[in-house]
Amino acid sequence: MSETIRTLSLIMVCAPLLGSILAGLFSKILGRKGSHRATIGLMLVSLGCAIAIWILVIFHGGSYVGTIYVWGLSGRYHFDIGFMIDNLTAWLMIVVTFVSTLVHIYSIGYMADDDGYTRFFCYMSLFTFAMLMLITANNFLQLYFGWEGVGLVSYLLIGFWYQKETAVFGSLKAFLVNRVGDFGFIIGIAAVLTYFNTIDYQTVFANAQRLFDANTTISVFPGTHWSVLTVICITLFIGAMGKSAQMPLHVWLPESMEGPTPISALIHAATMVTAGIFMLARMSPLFELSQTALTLVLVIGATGALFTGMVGVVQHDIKRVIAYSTLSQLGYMTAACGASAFAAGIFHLMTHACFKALLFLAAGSVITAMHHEQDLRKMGGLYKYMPITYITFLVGALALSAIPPFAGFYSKDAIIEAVHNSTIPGHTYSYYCVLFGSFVTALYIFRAFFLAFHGKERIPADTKKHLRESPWVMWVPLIALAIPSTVIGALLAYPLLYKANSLFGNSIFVLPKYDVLKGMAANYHGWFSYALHAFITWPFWFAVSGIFTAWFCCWYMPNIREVITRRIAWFYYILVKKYGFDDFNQIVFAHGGRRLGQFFYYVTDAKFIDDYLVNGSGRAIQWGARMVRRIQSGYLYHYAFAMIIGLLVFLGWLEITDTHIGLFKLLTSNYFTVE
Amino acid sequence: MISLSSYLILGAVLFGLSIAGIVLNRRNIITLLMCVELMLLAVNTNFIAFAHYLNDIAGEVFVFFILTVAAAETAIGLAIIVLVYRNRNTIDVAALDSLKG
Amino acid sequence: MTINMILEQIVFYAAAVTIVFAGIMVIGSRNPVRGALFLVLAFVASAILWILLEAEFLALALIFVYVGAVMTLFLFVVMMLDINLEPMKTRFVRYLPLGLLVMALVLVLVIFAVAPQHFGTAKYAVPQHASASYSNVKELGSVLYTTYMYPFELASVLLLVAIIAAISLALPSSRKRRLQRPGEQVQVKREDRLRMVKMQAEKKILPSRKWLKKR
Amino acid sequence: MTTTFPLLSVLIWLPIISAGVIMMTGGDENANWARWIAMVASVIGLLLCIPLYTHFDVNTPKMQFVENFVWIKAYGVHYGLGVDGISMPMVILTTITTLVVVLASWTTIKTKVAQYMAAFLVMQGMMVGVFAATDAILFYVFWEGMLIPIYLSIGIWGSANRSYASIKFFLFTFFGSALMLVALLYLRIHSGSFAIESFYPLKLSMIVQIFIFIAFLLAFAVKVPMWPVHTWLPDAHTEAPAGGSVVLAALMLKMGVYGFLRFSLPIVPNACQQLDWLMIVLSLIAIVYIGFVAIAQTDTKRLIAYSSVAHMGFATLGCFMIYLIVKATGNIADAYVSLEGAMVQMISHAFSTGALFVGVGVLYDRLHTRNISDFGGITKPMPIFASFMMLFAMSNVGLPGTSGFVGEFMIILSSFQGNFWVAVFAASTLVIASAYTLWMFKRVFFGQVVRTEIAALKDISALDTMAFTILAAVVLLIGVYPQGLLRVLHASVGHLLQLAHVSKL
Repeated sequence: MSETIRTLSLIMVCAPLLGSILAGLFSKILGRKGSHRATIGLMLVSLGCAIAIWILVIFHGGSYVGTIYVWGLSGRYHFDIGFMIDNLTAWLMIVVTFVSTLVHIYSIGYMADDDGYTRFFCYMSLFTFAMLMLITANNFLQLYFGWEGVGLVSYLLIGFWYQKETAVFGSLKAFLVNRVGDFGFIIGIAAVLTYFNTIDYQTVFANAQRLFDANTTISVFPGTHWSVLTVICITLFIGAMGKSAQMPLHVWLPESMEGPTPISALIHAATMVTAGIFMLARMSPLFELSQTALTLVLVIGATGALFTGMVGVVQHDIKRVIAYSTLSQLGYMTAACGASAFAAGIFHLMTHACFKALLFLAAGSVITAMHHEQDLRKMGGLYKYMPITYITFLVGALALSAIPPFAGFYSKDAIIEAVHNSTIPGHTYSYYCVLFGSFVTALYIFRAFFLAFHGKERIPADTKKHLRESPWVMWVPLIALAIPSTVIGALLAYPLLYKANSLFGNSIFVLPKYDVLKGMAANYHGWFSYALHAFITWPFWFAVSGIFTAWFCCWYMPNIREVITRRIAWFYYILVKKYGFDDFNQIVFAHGGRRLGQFFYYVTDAKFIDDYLVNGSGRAIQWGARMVRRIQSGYLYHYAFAMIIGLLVFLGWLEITDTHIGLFKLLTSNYFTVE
Repeated sequence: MISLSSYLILGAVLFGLSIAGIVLNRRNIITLLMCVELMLLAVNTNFIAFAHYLNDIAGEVFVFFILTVAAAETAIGLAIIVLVYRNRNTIDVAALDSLKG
Repeated sequence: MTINMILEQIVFYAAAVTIVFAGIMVIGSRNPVRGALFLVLAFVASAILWILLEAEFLALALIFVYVGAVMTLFLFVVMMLDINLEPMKTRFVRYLPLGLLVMALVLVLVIFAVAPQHFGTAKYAVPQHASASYSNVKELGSVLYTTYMYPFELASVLLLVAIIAAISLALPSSRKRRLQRPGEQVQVKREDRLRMVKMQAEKKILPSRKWLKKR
Repeated sequence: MTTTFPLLSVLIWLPIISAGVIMMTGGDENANWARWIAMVASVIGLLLCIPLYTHFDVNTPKMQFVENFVWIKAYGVHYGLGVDGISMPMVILTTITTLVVVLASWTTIKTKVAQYMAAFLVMQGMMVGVFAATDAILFYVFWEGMLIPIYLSIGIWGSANRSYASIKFFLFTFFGSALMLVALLYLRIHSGSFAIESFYPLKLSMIVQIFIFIAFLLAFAVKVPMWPVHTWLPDAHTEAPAGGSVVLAALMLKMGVYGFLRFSLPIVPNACQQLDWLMIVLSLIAIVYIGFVAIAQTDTKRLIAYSSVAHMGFATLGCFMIYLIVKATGNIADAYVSLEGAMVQMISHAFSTGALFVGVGVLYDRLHTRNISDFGGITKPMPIFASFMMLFAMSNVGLPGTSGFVGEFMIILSSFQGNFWVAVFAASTLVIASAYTLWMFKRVFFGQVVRTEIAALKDISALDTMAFTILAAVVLLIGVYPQGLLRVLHASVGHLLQLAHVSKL
């Protein structure tokens, strides 16, 4: 069976690559239609393989770990390209290929009148390839390959409309911030290689406990002795912070909304940004052994969950609201991993992939209908014109707000509960963050919902004339995503989270002392009673009050917003300024880096080295030559005088060193004797 | 009893005089040449004094060679002076500065 | 102290004073002819000293070669060239302090080095007078033609070269005499050699319409 | 393995003879003849490399394809050629680069075409000679000899400030190599032979080793170039024609690192061990400091030139990390990664940076400017060109899947084994390199089309596409399957590591 899985995996991974190559290199031959047919067809192949693998792995207990080919062999280390197909991978590949296929289809409509149509499909398939490489990796090299690969495509796609200055700026920012994360990540990989002598997952995980027992330490700063595992985990987590947009490396994600909306759905909501979460779950055997790292993960995740969500409340761009929502939800997932509820994190990843892709695609539908207008203040009352979009957006919003029985409820509630039950330091703070976050979540998403679909129509007249529901290629994916957004929570919560032998199998490792989900399993008695039970829990009422506040402020009494913002102007200002991260980065890193570069170039390099040292030595020789030249006056008596001075010096030297005997010898020895 | 030192001091005085002559007569190339001759005379005297007092004939051989070279030098030097005068119509040393850098 | 010694001392000091006096006159005389004559005096006095030092051959050679040949050459040249001597002497006084200073320095340094405590009779005894059968010429010759054979040959070649060089330098060239001004020659620019002349090539040559009409 | 066919000699002399033939075509009225002869010669060179690769025995560190004749008997100088795993890839690199240069300058060079092509073919022969020489004097002759064509190419076909740049380049490089000659002569006196291999077993005291090390350092550091003797490079690159820049970046700089590998490490291992901190610090300065300098550039070529310095910093870092690594882990086998990473970095840098220089040359040929601020929105009229450039920029940034990644990855990973902070500083290039490369890319290729000249641009010609395709293929091939390169290096690197760890006191 493992051979079958291997073959299927190869097809699954390579099909999108082939599609990408076809759309990229042969777009002239294939044309627009041919390109999207080729890529979508190959995506469907990939999806079929993914489903087949999923069935084999989940229901028949199959798995595959092995090398595809040797990438490099150096000394006693080998770097391979290989697959590790287990339960975790199986679930993720379903999510990736499913969302990706839908977004491909959706793009036919969304990108219909764009010049870069085939390029867009090429990028998307390339992205899917890289993402699949990432999740199927059986070693850190391939993980890093996929990790950077998705980063590249993300960069290309954010800057897809390369003539738009903001888009290009956003793409550059995204790449650079991600690179800061990758910087940590590669250090982490280096540490793994150093201390495990391999970068294969299996060997690393197998030896982690031994390394922990041996209490190996590393002296990063002189005098400190930090546990190697902690250093590895923290550096790897820095990578996750970049890719999964955790504070303070989250700044790129809102900017990434400059890309086309399908991309925001696929990359910046459903798949790529969750790579960090996947990595945390994949590395659970390492993270479990370092409480320090878990605390960091938990606190950073929880902080992001609350505070980035609050920024979403003050955004006016519909996509930015959803982007901040993504930040916040990624915070939830990270916090789940920090609380050792990796399964809950991955589960939320999956539900989030569905409802957030749905929200983005619905927002994209709105944006196309509005002729690429994204400002919420110019919408309102859209429900009449686009009913399907309206309904699906509502489903997504409910799922996001964790209203039972939508998918988001099961995953998010599990996270909040897991953080609540966690014993890891920092869990109390984190609990309040994620709890209050559920209010904020409901507030911002329903604020966007009411502003866009209800209330007074603020649509410009000429737009209004063309306002109608999007074509079927766009709403079919919406519905295809709305269904899982509704049901998968109820369907999968038990088998994934609470079942004794969960569907994640042994791909996620949790130490018994941290296993919070096990404790929660006792309280789970079927999806329906769990949903009912929600009515007496805090998160639910926080969410409901969030929805109510949004309704009250944005629909019922829209003017009250003015009053509120004036009342808490300073707080509003902080939120609008996004806590100053952007300004800080711009001033310190962007300008600072450029200034430093300029200083190095103009002062140190050009002035000091090149002008003073290099040209300076040339000038010194010139100066010296000019000095010596001046001595060559051409006057005989100058030369004679110089000789006399030389003689005097010579005589004086003889006197001082008292060598007149030496002088005498010099004169009398026979220089010219013939033997 | 004439000591070696006496001869050497005489040589030194003669040498010093010729140096002073070079400095003083910097414009007159003929006097310059004569000062050089004087200088060589001083050196030769020293050589011969040493040869006598140390009973080593080598000193005299040296003088012999110096005389040879000095004669050649004078001959060439004077020929050059004649040539210079013929070409530039002057032997003023101050006017002969074409070699300056 | 024998009478011979006293006599020797008298001769030495007389000669020494003569040399110094002649030297002063050589450097001080305004007229090169007179300077050359004083130089002759210095040579002759030196020759006396050399004889005192039992270097008869060299003393005689000095007289023959220098007084007889070299100084004559000097006098010829001085007299042959019609030199305006006046401007050359103007700076004499100006450089007097410098000259004296340099001379004093040299004297102090050298006399310090050759002071009697280093080279006095105590250190270097006065050698015995050579016997009557001693021949300076023979001694010198025997060394010169054996040990110093090669240098001697070299010196002779040098002299030959000097003779040829002197003759060829001073030989009046048959060409028309041209004065060299190297300083100006190296500074010559393209513009000095070649002058670009702007000419209106066609306008003036072809008769204009107006001119034709006038006709 | 010895072959009867003198493959290396042919690789050296064929281009030089072809250069002579090209010169006979005369003036620019026969320019096409010159171009075609150059093309044929370089293609033949490339084809000859196929047997070089396939007949190469990867299991032995010995010199292969050996040729050895007495050249100057009186001084024991031999005409000795041979390649091992370290030099063989460099020879192939040279031939590929020449072909790319010929293709890239097909249309861009319009005056003195024959002389231009001849200069680059001579350069190819000399370069192969440098990499294949097994005799110190032969090495030195080629080493200095190749300065002449590159000097001429900058001085004749360069842009405005070319005379300053060419003189600066010449003085810098010449200054260093004079000292190398002294060191070689010293070694010759003690070993009795000019064969480089005869220098290896020589016992030398520490102080002598340090002097020789410094002499070599000055020669090689100028070529690499290492901070602070790097300032000739931006000038030379900026003023050189596109082909000159490519050869400078792809080959000339490699000679420095090759020198370290061939001379410094095996001949004076104790001094290398003693002074490895110096080399590491200089390399890190090159990586971090030069990276920042590159950010501040306003001239595309200059920016790429500085990025070259930063990338070569990685190569030197890889060469000299070995002592720290072995000290930390106690296992010589661990140092393979670092040294092989350095080799891969060198070769990969040749292709990606070379390609970027060709690209800038293409732009310069059309717009006659190199200023970043004069560009903008190039992607719009030239999408194919922009795609190629994106690939090479990504290789420059070190993206996995491209060749630029392999070397950086291996060196960062292995330098962690030696020292945590070295790895941290080296890894900072991930951020810095992407900052300067992509910021430039953004300003040149993205944004609105600001000038009418840009809007009127046509996409690259078929010839340029061919040149870029060759480069892109190699970049991707090395990125996806570096083992094809690593397996060649393995035996020789192992041998070198052993030599570098034998004490010669």
